[in-house]
Amino acid sequence: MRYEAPDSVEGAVALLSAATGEVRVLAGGTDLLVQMRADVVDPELIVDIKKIAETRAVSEEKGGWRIGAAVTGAELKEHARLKKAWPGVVEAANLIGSTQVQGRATLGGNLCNGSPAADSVPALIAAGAVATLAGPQGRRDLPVEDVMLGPRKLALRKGEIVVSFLLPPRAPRSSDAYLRFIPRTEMDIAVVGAGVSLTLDGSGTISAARVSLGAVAARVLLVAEAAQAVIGSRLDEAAQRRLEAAARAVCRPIDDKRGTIEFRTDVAAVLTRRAALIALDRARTS
Amino acid sequence: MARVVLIGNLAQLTGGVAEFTISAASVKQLFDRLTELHPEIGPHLQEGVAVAIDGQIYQDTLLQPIEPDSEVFILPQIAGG
Amino acid sequence: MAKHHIETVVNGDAVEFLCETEETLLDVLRDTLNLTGSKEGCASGDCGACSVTLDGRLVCSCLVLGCEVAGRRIETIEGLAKGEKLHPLQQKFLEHAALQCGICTPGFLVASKALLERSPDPSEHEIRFWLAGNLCRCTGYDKIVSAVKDAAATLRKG
Amino acid sequence: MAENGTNGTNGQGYVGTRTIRPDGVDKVTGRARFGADFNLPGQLIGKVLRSPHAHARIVSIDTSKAEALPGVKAVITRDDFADQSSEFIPAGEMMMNYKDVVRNVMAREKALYEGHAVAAVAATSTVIARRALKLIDVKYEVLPHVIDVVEAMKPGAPLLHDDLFTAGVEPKPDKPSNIAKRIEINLGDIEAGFKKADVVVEREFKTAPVHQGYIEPHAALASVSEDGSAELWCCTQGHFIVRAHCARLLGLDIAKIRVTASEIGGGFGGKTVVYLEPLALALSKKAKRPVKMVMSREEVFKASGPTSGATVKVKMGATKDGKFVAGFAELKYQAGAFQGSPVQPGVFCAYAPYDMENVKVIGYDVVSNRPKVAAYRAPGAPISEFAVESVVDEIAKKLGIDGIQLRMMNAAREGTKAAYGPKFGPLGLEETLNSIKKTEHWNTPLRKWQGRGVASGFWFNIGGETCASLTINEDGTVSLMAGTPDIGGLRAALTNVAADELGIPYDKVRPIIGDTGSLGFTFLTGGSRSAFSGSMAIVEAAKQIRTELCSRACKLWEAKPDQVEFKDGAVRPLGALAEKVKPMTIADFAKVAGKTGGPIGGYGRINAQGAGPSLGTHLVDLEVDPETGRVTILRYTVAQDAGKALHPAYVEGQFQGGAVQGIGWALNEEYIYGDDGKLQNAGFLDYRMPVASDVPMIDAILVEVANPKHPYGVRGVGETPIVPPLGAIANAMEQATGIRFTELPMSPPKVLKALKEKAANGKS
Repeated sequence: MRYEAPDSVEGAVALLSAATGEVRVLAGGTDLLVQMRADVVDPELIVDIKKIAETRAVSEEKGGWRIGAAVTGAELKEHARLKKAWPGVVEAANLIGSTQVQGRATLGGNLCNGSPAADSVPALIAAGAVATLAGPQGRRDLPVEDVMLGPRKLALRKGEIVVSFLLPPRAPRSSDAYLRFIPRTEMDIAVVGAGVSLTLDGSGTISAARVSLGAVAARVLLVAEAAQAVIGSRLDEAAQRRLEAAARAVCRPIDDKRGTIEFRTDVAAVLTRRAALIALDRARTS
Repeated sequence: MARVVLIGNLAQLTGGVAEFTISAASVKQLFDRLTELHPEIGPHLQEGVAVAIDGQIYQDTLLQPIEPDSEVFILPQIAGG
Repeated sequence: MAKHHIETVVNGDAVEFLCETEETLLDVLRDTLNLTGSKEGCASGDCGACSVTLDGRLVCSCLVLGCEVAGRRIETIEGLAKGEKLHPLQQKFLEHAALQCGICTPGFLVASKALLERSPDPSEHEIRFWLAGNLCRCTGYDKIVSAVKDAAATLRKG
Repeated sequence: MAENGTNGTNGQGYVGTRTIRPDGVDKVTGRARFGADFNLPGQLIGKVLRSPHAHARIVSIDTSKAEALPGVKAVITRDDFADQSSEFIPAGEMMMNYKDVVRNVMAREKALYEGHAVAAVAATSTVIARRALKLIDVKYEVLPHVIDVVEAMKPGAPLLHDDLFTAGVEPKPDKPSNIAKRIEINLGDIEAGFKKADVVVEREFKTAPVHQGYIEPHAALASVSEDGSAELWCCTQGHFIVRAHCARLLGLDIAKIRVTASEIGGGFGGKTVVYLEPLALALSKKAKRPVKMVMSREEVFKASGPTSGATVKVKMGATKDGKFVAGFAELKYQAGAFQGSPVQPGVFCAYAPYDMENVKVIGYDVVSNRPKVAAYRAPGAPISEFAVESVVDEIAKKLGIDGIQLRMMNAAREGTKAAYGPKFGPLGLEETLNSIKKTEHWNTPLRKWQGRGVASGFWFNIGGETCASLTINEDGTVSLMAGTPDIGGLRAALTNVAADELGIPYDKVRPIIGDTGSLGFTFLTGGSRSAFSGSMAIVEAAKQIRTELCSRACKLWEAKPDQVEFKDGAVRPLGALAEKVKPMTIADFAKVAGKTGGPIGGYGRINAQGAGPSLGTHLVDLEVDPETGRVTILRYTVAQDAGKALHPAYVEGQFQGGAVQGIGWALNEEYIYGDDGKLQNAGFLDYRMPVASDVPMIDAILVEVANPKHPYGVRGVGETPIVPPLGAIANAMEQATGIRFTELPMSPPKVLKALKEKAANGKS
């Protein structure tokens, strides 16, 4: 098993495109190492992207934020200004595993592990984040909701990696929130995850919204109907009911050891409403 | 003569008889007498049973004295986690 | 392929070792460097018994490859006591009887130290959530939380 | 003179104080050596090949390819273990049968559960050992499997053992079944009892199998030499038991095997049996090199532990003024792949907390395609008492009597005749109920969706064969050796006793856990016996030392026995003699030990009797999220009778740890199987044990109703704390939601479903 840690995106792409056998990109390793130990994967080549400066940086860009794919949750948490602009994204990233896992887990890894239950993905989608990919044919931008196609299935082409994410500029009176349901208070995989991002007009009415749901379908969903259900409202009772109904309507979950179809559908509606109310409250005071 | 009661399934090894009056000065003597009466129960007494003499439980104590007027219960071994 | 030759710093000492790509930092610490204070409870990052710090950042050493730590600074349970003197956390764990079997204790101590370095006066809530990645099956966490609070107070007094 | 002076009368009074555990520094510095921390020169790594099928006939095993792999030094299968005749021996909480033991450590005719060991290899590295496993070719004939206990009892269910005929039924069955045993206990006349009842409550309950969840996986390091003598280091609750099992399974003389117990990273009953140990020995015997084996967490879940899942019927009757007049229960416990579930203690304990005239309890021991259950903390009792305590709570509500009051009215007390035979001596149940009632916790108000529950629990506790020695060293310090692995502060408790018995400072006593060569047979750490029995053995050893010191003083002083006494760590001259000679301390004797007849020591070799049951009462507040079914434990108080706490901090620790294990059992822990009979949550990610942020502080109230049969009044405390939580939490859930939950775990999907059904029924 080869291990390479290139210091440039080009170097990483070259290694990945040249590889013939099974190959894995290593960011935080919190999924990859577990899968290796469990004999789920047995890569011939591991490409560690943490030596690439671009994947480790957090910077302001065109009024928005660019976050390297290999920045850890713990590092995001310590970034006060980012946290103020995108509290939902940061809190989602900080729900991935334990404090120890926080020290390793990254947004890029969380997305590319290809799990519909990934905590940070609904928050990124709600935020309208765009992933910057680099590959043999150069770079391209892809909305996060288009990166994951299904369980363990990604839109990445051979030799392509996720380099960073761009969070758009924040309009005034905007904020976001992410909630997930787990049986314990920590350590579990999300049974349902809900990310909501809202913008209010001067009168406090919701003028823009994005809603995303995780772990209720084969991929993390961007729920346009849910957004429509609250735009133009102040999230009054009626709007909340519409929001819940829209969230329920898109759920196509599975029965498994973590939750039943019925449970996931019910809780998706509840969490979407609760996340929206938190986002609303934050937007008012932002 | 001590009053002797078999608890649980032990009575099935004595043709259903669960109560005896037996004169025995010790647990060993008691086991010997019972085995004479009902050979089938012998191995089970050897495998290990608990004996409650006048309310106090004893395990693996063949030499424990039994008073003439004692009430004795024989029950399965008790252990724990 | 040939093993990786890694130079790193463990508990302040420069060390070199050879490892296969698939060996984790925990494998290296325990089997190659004979630092068996870090324990393997799950090898999947769910129990925290293998907690160490990597350049001051708390991680599970079972989720780090040995070949990733070249040039890094690693702190393990073996580095917690300074010479004769136990770290206040170690002392308070003993005074509060915050361990029963003791298998999870090294991980809790390393994780607690990382907490107190960031948050000198943590609330019970903060302690419990910071330590949620460290499983203890014996104590019910009660005496561990008390010990960490008490150690924090001692450290604040300096 | 002082042979029978004891109970710290001549001591510094360490007993009952919170001394620093002698093994503590090693455990906070990472120095302590647990099972996986031992290594030997030339050591090989052993790995186990396990069945991927829940139930399959093993047609053939071809190990030739694996044996041919460079670096592989030994491969073993069923062929390396002689078959065993059917013979039962006590182990953990149940009798076990070597015919089954040999089949559980290595499958013979059939693989009976996913994870059942089928072969093992020893190789020069982990990587090679893993590769070798993949080269072993096992041909299976997959058979239909059965997982659920009720399904397994049905006629026509897949049979695990065609030679298993239900014991305890007349006439003896002519067909084999999965029902290994039926047991029944009777007290009084159950039918007459129900006739007297004004209120009768009948309910059926279901509990999921749960694992002990110790953080340290099983580990063993074995070295067998050419002459057949063997050394074994392993993490176990009883190294003498391990020696006995291994000697039997490998056909070795007991004297040939020396077992050293490592520090043990939790056991809770799960480390009372053998898994890896015989395999490591067999591999080492074959390879002529030391072999180290460590289970992965997945192996721990699939191939060790757990305790039974069960189905329980309870029917109880009470008069309108609250007297329990009849109690019936029927318990069906999973044994796993081989007979021997803890249904027997489940049957005995079901109604043990209460003084009742009419009791009938029936139990079934049922095999199914799951790992063989192992003891788990008060084996069997949490399940049956959960069911009974839930029904007691329902009766309390029907009668409008508060739960504590009702339990008080029916509490077993000194003189109560237990349904399983004995009359109780002094018991502390009423005291625990009283102390709970006095707490501020009991009297704080609750909000909507919050509930408060109370439940009591009983466990017998045991004594048993125990050795311990005290040796006076040349400088007057004392070496203490015990034979039961220290799983939670035992060395601190025993050192408190030894220091008091000899009247010397705590830090002058160094306790160690002796290997199987250094003490006589000592039963395992289990049944809440190690501090109870160990302290009795220490008292005996100290008594021998005091006697010896007094007699040597008499020789030195040319005095008569009645002219000397042992007091405060020295032999003191009495009366006129006091004018002539000065008292001699233990250190003084140490100096002249050789000149006065040789080294001085005491050796307690006892079969400890007179274990006193420990009863406890738990109080819990919780809150339910009505929209998600999530349950939050808000507050928790434990009151339990310790008889006498030798070391209060570690007794509280048992209360708190048991309570939190119970919380996990009640709310989230369970073995989840797929239709394929395979375990789906064999890891800490989806086997959800409580984490620090899931639980509040656990208030521990020490009740001390002395056990008259112990020199210090000690009762075992380790197991009782896991008995009450299941009922207490279910009772709190009922108050919070108005729903009686009868199925564990009360996980969010179940709770939310029940809330929705209730709401729907409410509307209609």
